[in-house]
Amino acid sequence: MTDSHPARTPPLLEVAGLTKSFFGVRVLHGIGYSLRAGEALGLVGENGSGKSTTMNILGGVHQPDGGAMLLDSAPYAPAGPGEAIRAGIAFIHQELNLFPNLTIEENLFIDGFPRRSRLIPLIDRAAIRRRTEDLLAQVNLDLKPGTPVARLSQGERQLVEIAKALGRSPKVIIFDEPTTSLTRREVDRLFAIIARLKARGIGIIYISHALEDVMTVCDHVTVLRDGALAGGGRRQDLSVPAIIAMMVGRSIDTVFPPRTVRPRAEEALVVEDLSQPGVAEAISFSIRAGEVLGLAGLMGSGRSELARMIFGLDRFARGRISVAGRPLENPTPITAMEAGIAFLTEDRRSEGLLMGFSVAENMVLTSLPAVAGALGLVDGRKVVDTAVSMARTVHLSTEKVSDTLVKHLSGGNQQKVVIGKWLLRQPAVFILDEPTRGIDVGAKQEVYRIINQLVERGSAVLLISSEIEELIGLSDRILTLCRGELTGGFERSPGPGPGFDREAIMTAATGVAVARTRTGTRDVA
Amino acid sequence: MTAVPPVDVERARARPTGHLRLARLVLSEYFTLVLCALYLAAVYPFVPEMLTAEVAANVLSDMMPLLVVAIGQTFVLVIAGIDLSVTAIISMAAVVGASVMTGTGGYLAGSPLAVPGAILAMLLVGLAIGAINGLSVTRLNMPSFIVTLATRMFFAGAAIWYTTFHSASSSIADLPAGFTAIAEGDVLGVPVTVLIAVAVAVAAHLTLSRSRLGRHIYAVGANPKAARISGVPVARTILITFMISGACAAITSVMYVSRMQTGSPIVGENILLDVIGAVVIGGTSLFGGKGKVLWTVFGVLFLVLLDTSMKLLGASLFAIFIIKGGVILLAAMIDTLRHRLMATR
Amino acid sequence: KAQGTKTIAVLFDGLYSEFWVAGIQIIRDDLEKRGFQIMEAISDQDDNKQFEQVRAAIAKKVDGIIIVQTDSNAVIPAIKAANAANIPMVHFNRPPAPSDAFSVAIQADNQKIAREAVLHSCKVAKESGRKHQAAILIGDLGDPNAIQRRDGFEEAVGQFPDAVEVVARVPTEWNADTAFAGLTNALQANPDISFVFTSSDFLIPQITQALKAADKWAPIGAENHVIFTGFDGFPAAYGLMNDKLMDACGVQNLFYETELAIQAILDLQAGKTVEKLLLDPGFAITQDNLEEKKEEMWGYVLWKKENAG
Amino acid sequence: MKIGSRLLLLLLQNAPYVLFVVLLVAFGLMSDRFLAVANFRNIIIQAAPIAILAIGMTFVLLIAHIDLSVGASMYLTASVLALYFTGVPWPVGLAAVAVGGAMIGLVNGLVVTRLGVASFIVTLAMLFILRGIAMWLSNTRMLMFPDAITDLNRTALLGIPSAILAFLVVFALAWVVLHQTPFGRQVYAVGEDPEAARKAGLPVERITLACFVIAGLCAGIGGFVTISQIGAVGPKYGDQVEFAAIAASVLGGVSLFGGRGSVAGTVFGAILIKTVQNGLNIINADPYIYPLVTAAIIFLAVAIDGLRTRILERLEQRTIRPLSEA
Ligand SMILES: Nc1ncnc2c1ncn2[C@@H]1O[C@H](COP(=O)(O)OP(=O)(O)OP(=O)(O)O)[C@@H](O)[C@H]1O
Ligand SMILES: Nc1ncnc2c1ncn2[C@@H]1O[C@H](COP(=O)(O)OP(=O)(O)OP(=O)(O)O)[C@@H](O)[C@H]1O
Ligand SMILES: [Mg+2]
Ligand SMILES: [Mg+2]
Repeated sequence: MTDSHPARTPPLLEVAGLTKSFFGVRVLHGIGYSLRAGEALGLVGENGSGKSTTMNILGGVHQPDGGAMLLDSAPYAPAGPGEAIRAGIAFIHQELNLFPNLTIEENLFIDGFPRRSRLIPLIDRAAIRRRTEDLLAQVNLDLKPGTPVARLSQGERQLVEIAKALGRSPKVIIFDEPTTSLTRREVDRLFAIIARLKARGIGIIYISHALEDVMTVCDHVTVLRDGALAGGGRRQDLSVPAIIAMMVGRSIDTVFPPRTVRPRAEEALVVEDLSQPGVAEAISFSIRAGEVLGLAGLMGSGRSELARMIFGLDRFARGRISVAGRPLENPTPITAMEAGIAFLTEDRRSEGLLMGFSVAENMVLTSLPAVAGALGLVDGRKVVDTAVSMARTVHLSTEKVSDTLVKHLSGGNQQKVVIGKWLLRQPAVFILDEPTRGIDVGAKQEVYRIINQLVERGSAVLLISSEIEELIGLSDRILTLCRGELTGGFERSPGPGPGFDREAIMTAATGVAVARTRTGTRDVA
Repeated sequence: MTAVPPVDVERARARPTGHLRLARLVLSEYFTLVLCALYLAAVYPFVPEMLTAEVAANVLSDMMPLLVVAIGQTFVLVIAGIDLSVTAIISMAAVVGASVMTGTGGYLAGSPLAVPGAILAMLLVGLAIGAINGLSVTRLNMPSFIVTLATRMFFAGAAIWYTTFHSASSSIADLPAGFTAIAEGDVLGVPVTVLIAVAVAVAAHLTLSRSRLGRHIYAVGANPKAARISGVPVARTILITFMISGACAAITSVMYVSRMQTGSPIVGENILLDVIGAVVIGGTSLFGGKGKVLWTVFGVLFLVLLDTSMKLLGASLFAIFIIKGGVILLAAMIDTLRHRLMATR
Repeated sequence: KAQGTKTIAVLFDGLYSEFWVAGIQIIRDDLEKRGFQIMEAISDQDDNKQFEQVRAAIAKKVDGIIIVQTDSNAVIPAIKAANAANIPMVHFNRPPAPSDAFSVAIQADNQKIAREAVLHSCKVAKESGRKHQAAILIGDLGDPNAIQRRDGFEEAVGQFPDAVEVVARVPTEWNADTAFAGLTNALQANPDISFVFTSSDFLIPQITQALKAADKWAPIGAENHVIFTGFDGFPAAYGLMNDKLMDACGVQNLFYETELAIQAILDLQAGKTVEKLLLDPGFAITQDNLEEKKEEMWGYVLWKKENAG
Repeated sequence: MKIGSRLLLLLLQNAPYVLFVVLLVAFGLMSDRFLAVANFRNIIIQAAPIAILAIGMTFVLLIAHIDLSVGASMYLTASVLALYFTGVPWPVGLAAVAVGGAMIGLVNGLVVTRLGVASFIVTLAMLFILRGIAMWLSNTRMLMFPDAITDLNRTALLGIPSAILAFLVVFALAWVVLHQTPFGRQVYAVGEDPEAARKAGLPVERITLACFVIAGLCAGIGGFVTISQIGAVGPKYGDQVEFAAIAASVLGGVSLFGGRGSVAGTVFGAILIKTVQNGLNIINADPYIYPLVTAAIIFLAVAIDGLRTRILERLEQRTIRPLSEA
């Protein structure tokens, strides 16, 4: 039990004593919680604390080693996802679970299409269209049911997942980190939908690292630490710092560590007139050594695309890039790296890491010449030494760098590996695209600390983040990007206080035609 | 290709530690070698000749050509590709090489450059077809399965056609003694083909496990997107990999041609399944990112032992088919079980 | 080695048609009758594999090798290996290329036999008084037998330029459905085809099907009869000759060849000198000489056996 | 969008068909016999077996697996038919090979799903085993089929030759199953991402199994159509047809990585391949160039497809801002 409020009605869902091991390692040590109809339960904890695992058990993806679950006061032990769905548990996974090659309507009914008749297994196309339209309306999504999911933005896909969950008339909906790729406005829309779901008597389990969001949405909060319960309670009895203290076992007071150095005079990266039809228009800016330049913008405003163009991953039609005064013509990732640029992608899983490889192998991939020995062959000793020392630098939780596979690390630690592999190159310019996406407060702190160390050593940092607080806390300057165009530039005002005008940045980021941004984000040719 | 089957984590439990030795052996990368030993023990009562020096020497020399081409295939499989064209490369290189050096109308007939010229031509054929494969995959965005299926068909046909311009019979003979010496000669008692194969294997092993290129190859096989962003020249790596496979096939062709003293346009035509089978039995994944030269050595050894024993038994063709298929299937099943076991530890 | 019993290795390159199946069976029966053990292996048209099989046979210390290689040049290292091990080697049906290695070959002259059979058909064509359009089904282009039979065909029709014109050369790759499709297409392109030669009788069922579909399956004398020449002398070929559906067929004398092969092995073992080349002249069986020659046709003997029971 | 690029887009989207038309024109110019209705009927009859096989292969490719055993499966079922079902009426024969093929598919599927062995290896091993068993049963002899079966080749219903009829029925069924039934859509989902499909509650193993059974079933039916045409089977029967079936599917746009493609494309691919062979036969081309031309055309078609996807991706790329402004 997470708390001791008076039992008005029997709980919708009760979980007690869940245990679970992977490969002989215990990751859950007796988790319990309960959920009432019409209420939202927040589940928080550091990376790898077991949140997703707990929910995977509830959703039938994994089976527990021990413990019991009661749904509507009846024993509940799903043998597979299908069974959980039929029992009324809808699961919106951390990594979205849609099929881009199918249409929205097909995705909504993939596990149970309405048939034309009981005997003939033909899909009743008219029925699914009607019901899809209805469900899309429920999540305020104005799309044609026949649209292939491949064409949807991340936020739209999230809403489709919710619509899919609604189609099952669920008793419980689990949201595993639903906001990591949503814009603020989409987040607000999501919250409105969650409020409506609660009003309909559906129980919500909400997992997130965004503690403010949790405090907004949830009625109760349960905190996990290292696979065990670390506390929790009713929302009104808790505060964000208190939750953080429960999560990490200590209190973290200053969120953004102070920085002692000022940007230097020399320009590390200069971008002039960068343009690509449909993506970017005449973008010019520069970053000085020792400076953090924040790039703010709505989701889909083209920040990632801009970063990818600079790093030579995407082509551009026009424009010049120079690093430390030297022009970088037709950049490719290789020439960009040689010029001193490093790039941390927003998609750690599919672009940042070789998930099945060890920490050491991942780390040295970008700096193979540095670990070469005789005959230019890779020297295994040097590899391990290099990786171990970098693991220390980034405070990685493991030092078994050649035995630990990256896929077995938590999100935060994975991010440290990516950062570490770029730090090994001692980059003059480090482009960080959403460096704290999906990682917990403790790990975020580490990332902030590393950013500070970087600029103190004289690197320039281009920081892309959807968390405006993060940009304000870390940047020396902030640019705003809207629909592929720079729409504003802000200098940190000296002295105490936040240093930036949050409202002004938001306004610049949304551009003038605020109302048009949603349709404007996508224009399929 | 298919996705790697998910490991059944839910069934995974901490295991009590017993039979540790055996378990470690079964799980180790020497597993295929263990299988070889087990197989030898099983067939020994029926074919005692298996353990004679003569048969051992035969096994060794039969292994070498297959090993070299299988090593090339290993590279391609590691980048999650496949090279079905190796057999056609062997045939094409064979007839081109023979047409250069044959005493009857060869381009370099009688010249002291005939042998080196022919070997060079064969290597060039291998590299060129490998380059066609690689460029088609990288530049034209084609799946390697189809590219190499098409080049296999093309060059198998081309080799036969080419022969008609250089010989009245169906193959090109009258090769210089300097060339046939490759198959017959030895250095301090070690056959030349063994030396060549060992050199290829060592070079390939160092390349894959120790060189920068090797790291790039594994990275491309595991995740090309991530590799590209980490500064790996993905397209070039793929191209080089196919060229390595082509060159290895050409070296195999040199061995076959010198052994048969004939450039035949159908030499090696039927060994594709042996090549891929050997590599996969060794443990290299068809899905990329995983594979070792040593594993391939064991895989080839296993297949050749199997073949040799059946030759000595005088097994009929259908028995060979059934046994070979069954053994490949069994080895793959054991390998899968082994990986499941490994995942639970 | 096991006392008393001697072992003979019988190495064929494939059992792709009834000729080889019957051949290996006759050799097998004969050797067994004489008290030999047999070590059999099929190389599947892979000369390298066959070389390895020869070495395995040598390691097994066999007392003689009967071999059918795919390529006449590529077999020479195998002969040398057998020479070095002092094991007699006899080539069944296909001779090796000339070399200083010693072995005995039984040869059927594919080209000559094909030529003779086709010559008969050409004469039939000429006697009909009109010009015939001809199609040849060519075997696998990598197979020397196929090439020789094609060359024999070309030589024969070359002598009758005004009676026969070759309008379709259909590659079959020794593959039944390729042959069927190829002949069907050739008949489509040249509806007047009235002369067909197949490089092997094993394609008879497909040819029958294609000709039936084109309404050209009729006995000799009928308006829409196609002059049909076979090769090998299969039981099915005899059946067609008997039914007057086939005009001529090049026959390899299988019984004679197997007899020669086994005798040669025995003689070599006994240390007698044997000619390097023992010829099976083969013959063309035609409607004219069918009765007198059929007993020599292996296909007839098998056919008789089948149709007796 | 500009007219020019729209035209380019249209051309690219239909590139395989453009190639087909080019081929037709080329062969048509070389022989006046080529562009005849009877010849097209011929082409389709000849393409029917491989098309049926490729339709089955498409199911397996769609779930990102592969079946290399279909040719051997054809040989084994045909041998069993010839040896043990002599004298049965043809519908019984057809049922026998279809059931036999489906059972072989079931074995493939069970090993793949239950034991988790890669399908490439399973079906490769099965290729050897099935071929071996068939040679053993038939003693590597040529097996003949009775007139009841071979006469089917010359039978027509409502003027449609039996081979074309069989092919149309299989095609229509496959199309409906893939596009109009829950199972079909789930096949696409499993092919796209089996792990996601499992999480979505789909019976991934059962679907995988079903696809292998369908491939086996189609191998049986395709094999039956082939034997009705060629009348006899020998040890080379069905050799390498798996590659032809895969080539036909890929030519028609089926991805080897699962989740993309359709049986309509597959059928087109099969017809394209047979058209090339037919055209070469009709123009009496030099036998030596057959494999060269066929390979070159397969290569070309897939190369165009690869380029097309790349260019289409670029043209249809997500844009952040309206293009006209740029
Ligand atoms: N399928 C799996 N196989 C092996 N280990 C796993 C698996 N899934 C989770 N783990 C391990 O279990 C632990 C708990 O992971 P879980 O995903 O539940 O954490 P989480 O709280 O959701 O973290 P995050 O905030 O990063 O999403 C981690 O140590 C993780 O590495
Ligand atoms: N309409 C779309 N079509 C295809 N992919 C999309 C679409 N919208 C978003 N994505 C992909 O989803 C991921 C995240 O979405 P999005 O691009 O909106 O966020 P972002 O990259 O953070 O935005 P920004 O461009 O401002 O950095 C990206 O990998 C992007 O390529
Ligand atoms: Mg999680
Ligand atoms: Mg971004």
